[in-house]
Amino acid sequence: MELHPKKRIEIIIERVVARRLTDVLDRTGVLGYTVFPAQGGRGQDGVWDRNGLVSAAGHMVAIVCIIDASRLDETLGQIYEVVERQIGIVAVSDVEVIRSEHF
Amino acid sequence: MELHPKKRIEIIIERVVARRLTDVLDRTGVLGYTVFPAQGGRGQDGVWDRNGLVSAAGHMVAIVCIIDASRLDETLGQIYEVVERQIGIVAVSDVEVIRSEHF
Amino acid sequence: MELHPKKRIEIIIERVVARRLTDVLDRTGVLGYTVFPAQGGRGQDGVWDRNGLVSAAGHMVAIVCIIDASRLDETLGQIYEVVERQIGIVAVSDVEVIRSEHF
Amino acid sequence: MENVIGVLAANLLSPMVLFFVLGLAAALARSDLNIPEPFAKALSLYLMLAIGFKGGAEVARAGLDAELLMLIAAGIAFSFAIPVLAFALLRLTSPLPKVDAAAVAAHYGSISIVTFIAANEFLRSQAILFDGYLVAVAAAMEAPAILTGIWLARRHDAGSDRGARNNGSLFQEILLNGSIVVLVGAFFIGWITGEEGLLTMAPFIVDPFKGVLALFLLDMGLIAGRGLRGSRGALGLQTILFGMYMPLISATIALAAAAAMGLEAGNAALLVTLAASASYIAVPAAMRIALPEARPAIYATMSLGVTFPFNLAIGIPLYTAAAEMVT
Amino acid sequence: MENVIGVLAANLLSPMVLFFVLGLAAALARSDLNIPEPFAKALSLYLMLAIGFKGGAEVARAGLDAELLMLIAAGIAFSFAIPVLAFALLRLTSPLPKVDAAAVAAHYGSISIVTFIAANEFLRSQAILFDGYLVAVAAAMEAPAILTGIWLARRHDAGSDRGARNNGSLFQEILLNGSIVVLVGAFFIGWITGEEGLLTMAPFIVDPFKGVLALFLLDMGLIAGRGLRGSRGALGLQTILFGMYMPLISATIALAAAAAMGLEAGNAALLVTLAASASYIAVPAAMRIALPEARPAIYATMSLGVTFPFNLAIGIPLYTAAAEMVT
Amino acid sequence: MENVIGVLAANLLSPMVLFFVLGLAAALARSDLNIPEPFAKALSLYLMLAIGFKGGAEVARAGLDAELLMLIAAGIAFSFAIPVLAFALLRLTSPLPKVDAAAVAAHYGSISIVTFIAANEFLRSQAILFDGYLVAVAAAMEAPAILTGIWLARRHDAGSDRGARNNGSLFQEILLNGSIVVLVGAFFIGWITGEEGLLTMAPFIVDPFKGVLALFLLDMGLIAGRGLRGSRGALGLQTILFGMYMPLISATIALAAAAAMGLEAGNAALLVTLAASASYIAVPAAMRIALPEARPAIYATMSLGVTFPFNLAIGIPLYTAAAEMVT
Ligand SMILES: Nc1ncnc2c1ncn2[C@@H]1O[C@H](COP(=O)(O)O)[C@@H](O)[C@H]1O
Ligand SMILES: Nc1ncnc2c1ncn2[C@@H]1O[C@H](COP(=O)(O)O)[C@@H](O)[C@H]1O
Ligand SMILES: Nc1ncnc2c1ncn2[C@@H]1O[C@H](COP(=O)(O)O)[C@@H](O)[C@H]1O
Ligand code: NA
Ligand code: NA
Ligand code: NA
Repeated sequence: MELHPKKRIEIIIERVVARRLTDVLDRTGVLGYTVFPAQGGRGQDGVWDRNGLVSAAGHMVAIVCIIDASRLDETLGQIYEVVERQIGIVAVSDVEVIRSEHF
Repeated sequence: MELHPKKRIEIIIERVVARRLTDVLDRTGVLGYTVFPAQGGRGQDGVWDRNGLVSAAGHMVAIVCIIDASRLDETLGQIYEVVERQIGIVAVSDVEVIRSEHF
Repeated sequence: MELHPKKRIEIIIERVVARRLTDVLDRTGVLGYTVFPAQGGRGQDGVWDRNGLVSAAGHMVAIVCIIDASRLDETLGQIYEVVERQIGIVAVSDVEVIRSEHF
Repeated sequence: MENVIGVLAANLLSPMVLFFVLGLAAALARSDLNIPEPFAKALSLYLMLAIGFKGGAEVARAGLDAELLMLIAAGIAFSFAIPVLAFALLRLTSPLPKVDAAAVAAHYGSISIVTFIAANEFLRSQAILFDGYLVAVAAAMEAPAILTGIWLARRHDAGSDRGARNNGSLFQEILLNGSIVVLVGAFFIGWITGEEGLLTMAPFIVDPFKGVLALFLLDMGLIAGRGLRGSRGALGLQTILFGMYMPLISATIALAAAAAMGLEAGNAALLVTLAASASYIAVPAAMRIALPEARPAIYATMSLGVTFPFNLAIGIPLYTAAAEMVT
Repeated sequence: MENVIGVLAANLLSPMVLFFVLGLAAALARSDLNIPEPFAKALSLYLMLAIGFKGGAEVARAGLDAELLMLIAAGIAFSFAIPVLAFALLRLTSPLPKVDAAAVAAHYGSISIVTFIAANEFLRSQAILFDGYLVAVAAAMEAPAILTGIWLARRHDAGSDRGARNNGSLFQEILLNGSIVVLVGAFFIGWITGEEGLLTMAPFIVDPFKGVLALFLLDMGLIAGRGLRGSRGALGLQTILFGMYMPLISATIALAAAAAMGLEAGNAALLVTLAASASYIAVPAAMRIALPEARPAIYATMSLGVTFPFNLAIGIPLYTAAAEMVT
Repeated sequence: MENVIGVLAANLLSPMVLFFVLGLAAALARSDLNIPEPFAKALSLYLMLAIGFKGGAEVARAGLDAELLMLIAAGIAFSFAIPVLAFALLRLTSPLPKVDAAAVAAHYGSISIVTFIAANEFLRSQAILFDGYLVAVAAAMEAPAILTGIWLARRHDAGSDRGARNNGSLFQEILLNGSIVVLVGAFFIGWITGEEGLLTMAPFIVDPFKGVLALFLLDMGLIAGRGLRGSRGALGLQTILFGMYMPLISATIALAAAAAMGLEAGNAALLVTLAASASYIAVPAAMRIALPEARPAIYATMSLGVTFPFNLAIGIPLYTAAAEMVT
């Protein structure tokens, strides 16, 4: 099975801000992303748990986006503009994919 | 702490197809996998959101499966047979685990 | 965009045990972690599905924790003490982050 | 005729339709309103359970007659045959490729249980009688259309043969689909436990039923609106028109059959509604497995975004009026 | 006065307050009790839908009068103005930095619909009449405070200008916030469908309403308790005190306005309750986008952990007693 | 005797049992029917809240007597002692290793609140009176068995000592378990608010109660069926038989105690049912922490897949008949 090297970006960010981020991804050349709900966590701003939030505020999601390395720098720049003032982390890792048409 | 190198396969696929995929993994020598629900996303077929789906169709899940590198090629082959005609992506990365009996 | 190399620890563990693990992480120098709910899976102890569990027992979660490599060994040691007797897996991988103050 | 218009207007101002419109408007305006998916699924389960149970209890009270068998046979025949007609019309009038046309056709042969429920409530509001066993006809019509749809796609597209090996398990999955199991199971439990069972369950499945239905329709409106917004461009005018004339064609056929069988107005109106309704739960899920090349953005939006609101707002009162004239 | 104390005691022993206390106690004792988030969201939606619909149906029955317009204008004025006062007080009496003070201030200008609902039930239990259209006043008071809050932060902090480009879409998001859409939409549907609609919906939205409210308050107690436990240290004594005297100040202002407008006791009590209540759904979400530097641990805990229980247990009976004296 | 058979048959054809059977059959046939987990959790919470509240309101009406203390003492004694007997029997008759046997034993000492609820409904359907405070006995019996189970495992297996340091927090977690907190909390709220509180809550917690129970039992059937299918092989014939004779043994002991204490038939039947029932919520969760080496596939399936249906279908009418004879 032939594998193609790509970059996997994982962004952990508040749900209320997620739409702004995906709007940005939609405008850039990113071909796809998937959003995963988080259940809880801890950071410098304290502990949170999904079942203990009456408002959407505070609830985090992870956005996973696999892209070609050639687009990494530009994409990270645009992501950074959104997350700069927000709570949240951005992590990049190496992956290999079996079909390359999606990225 | 001794770490053992393994491969992490992440498959993003429609929930309605997931059972077919896990049935295949069950038949191969894969010792375990975990399924995570996605909340939404975008791809070539457009945007989806879990709260906006009346049918199970369209809802994606991520299947994470950590295996020994020696099994990678055979496992990917079998995964490919299922996902070939379906929406979905398959990404492989390197991980190290602290117990090796599970893989 | 400047990227900083870090370690990503992913722990798949039973929800009933998760609080013990995060209590341990809280006591160590770990600056943050995020918990993701799993939907189902299979391992040596058989198949499980979130919708088929009447008790919290059996339900797995994934705890993702990004830390500096300098803390890896100590953190893994403390994680191991909790997961040693439990069902569950611990996998470590390399990532790069765009802000380093969180880790 | 005036009467028909009056009834139509009354229907448009019922809480059910208005909540659907609220959801539709909210989605089109990009409101973040949403019904959490697990709760929406629970509402749907509740509606299935309640309509099945009440149908069964009704059978326990009023008894069965030969008409039921006749109706089930007619329903199955419609479910098998309508997709063939729908496919031909789509190929003639729309630019949809074969596999999409086959998938859409399958939806129109199958049925929408919420449309059926809305028709039940409408008949009740008009004090028109009908038999509880019609719910069994609804259940019987769910699956056959899927077979026709797959057959249509295979006949025209050699490529889709590759999936054939999975079909054994696919047909089992269709028949054991959660909503069908609850509908049929609750029907039998209602039948077995009869009046006494209904008395036990009534404060849960009868009294709040219409309110739950209104809430569910709010969610349907939201989903339909988001589907319409998301598929802008994907859906051409011809396909949208198809979503409105196809139910009328199916309804005409079913109406003729109802007249031929000599049904009473209420049962006729329900049979016609079933024929005219299009699936958006069971069939889309089956299509993702059997015909993955068909685009959900097309079939889900036509069925839920066009035909469902059409039937809810205009179709049901129309079919009822027609059934009353013909029978 | 004795009477006030008796009513206060009766309120403290109502199922509503007791379920809140149960949740609070469970959270403080670190029980793992929790209401699953999708279900809690569904309960909240249900309460909005029910209170909106009943308000609308009430308007259909009793009609509208000019008072409503006056009340809406007063409510909007309060929502715009109270944050300015709150901000000034916070800056004077507490060590909170400007951006946190602005965010907290916005919460106290906006309203808590569950506090409003609890006040409705309290008035009903005391057989005090009020108008259904007050729910429209509640809806109108949700958003203006957010604008004042953002303006306060911007005026004092050049840094937060960077987010300005997003504001167009932010204001749209606030107005199309899911809970406002359901509240207002259900209000209009209740108005349009009137008595008949209410009859249809009553077994769902009227009969079980108080029970659902009790369950929801159990969840609010859990969340408030966890918030208080988690923010130990973050909240100083001055800010906690603010969470109790600020509602009294807002209430006094609204009471004076109510007397000036010559409202009846019930409507006055509700207007005062709205002014005294603090938001914990719409405003926190807006603040995360508009003022991300403000700390949720501060504003969410003050509004939900301090002011909400204060109003629920003591505020509502107090405001009602005051409204009865003044009007 | 004939009477017993008639009652047994009637029980088997009740909506409750039939919905359980529907779920069981659907799961065994591999249907994809499922109740979303957050909703199932909400149903379970609702049942706890309702049964607790009604019990408390009943105490407020009828008062307490010394019998309650006696019953609680007896219940706690059963919960502590039954696991010792169960463990001995399992070691004698089954091939289960010690740690599994200890974990299973703990389940049979503790209780199943849904079995208790089903027994309540059964007694009501038979017009047999019982006291509301029995729910307090149920709450008291939840936890002691867990201590015995852990002690049995530790006594026989030095390895499990490693977990000992965590026990302080474990016992706190058990006592503050969400379902116990709601049950006990709602009991006290029902007691405090009495008749008036019940009137407020009745349309939510009394009227739809049986319907919700039926839906919950559908889910229990699904889970039990999936458990049985998944653990094929893991469960030997001896362990399955144990799941049916153990409740009968516990029932016999409790019946003797009930006769000795001179209980009325209804209370006796409920005490016997509690003794005969096995936990599947609190104990499995505690076992995963305290005895992680014990296999959930064994204990969860025995308790939910074997003993629960046995009690639901046969046990409850049997225990009731026996209680009526003995008292
Ligand atoms: N090092 C980390 N690893 C994983 N998740 C993190 C980490 N730091 C923060 N998070 C997540 O991001 C949220 C906000 O972080 P913070 O801004 O530090 O409070 C936390 O509640 C976690 O869910
Ligand atoms: N590059 C990507 N990174 C992450 N997820 C993706 C990517 N492409 C597609 N997906 C996910 O896969 C689904 C189907 O993709 P597609 O077949 O391209 O429509 C999308 O809705 C996303 O949830
Ligand atoms: N190799 C694996 N890859 C991913 N998840 C796994 C793997 N092995 C086990 N798991 C997860 O861990 C749970 C318990 O594993 P086990 O202890 O082997 O039964 C399984 O149900 C899976 O959810
Ligand atoms: Na049809
Ligand atoms: Na206010
Ligand atoms: Na027991």
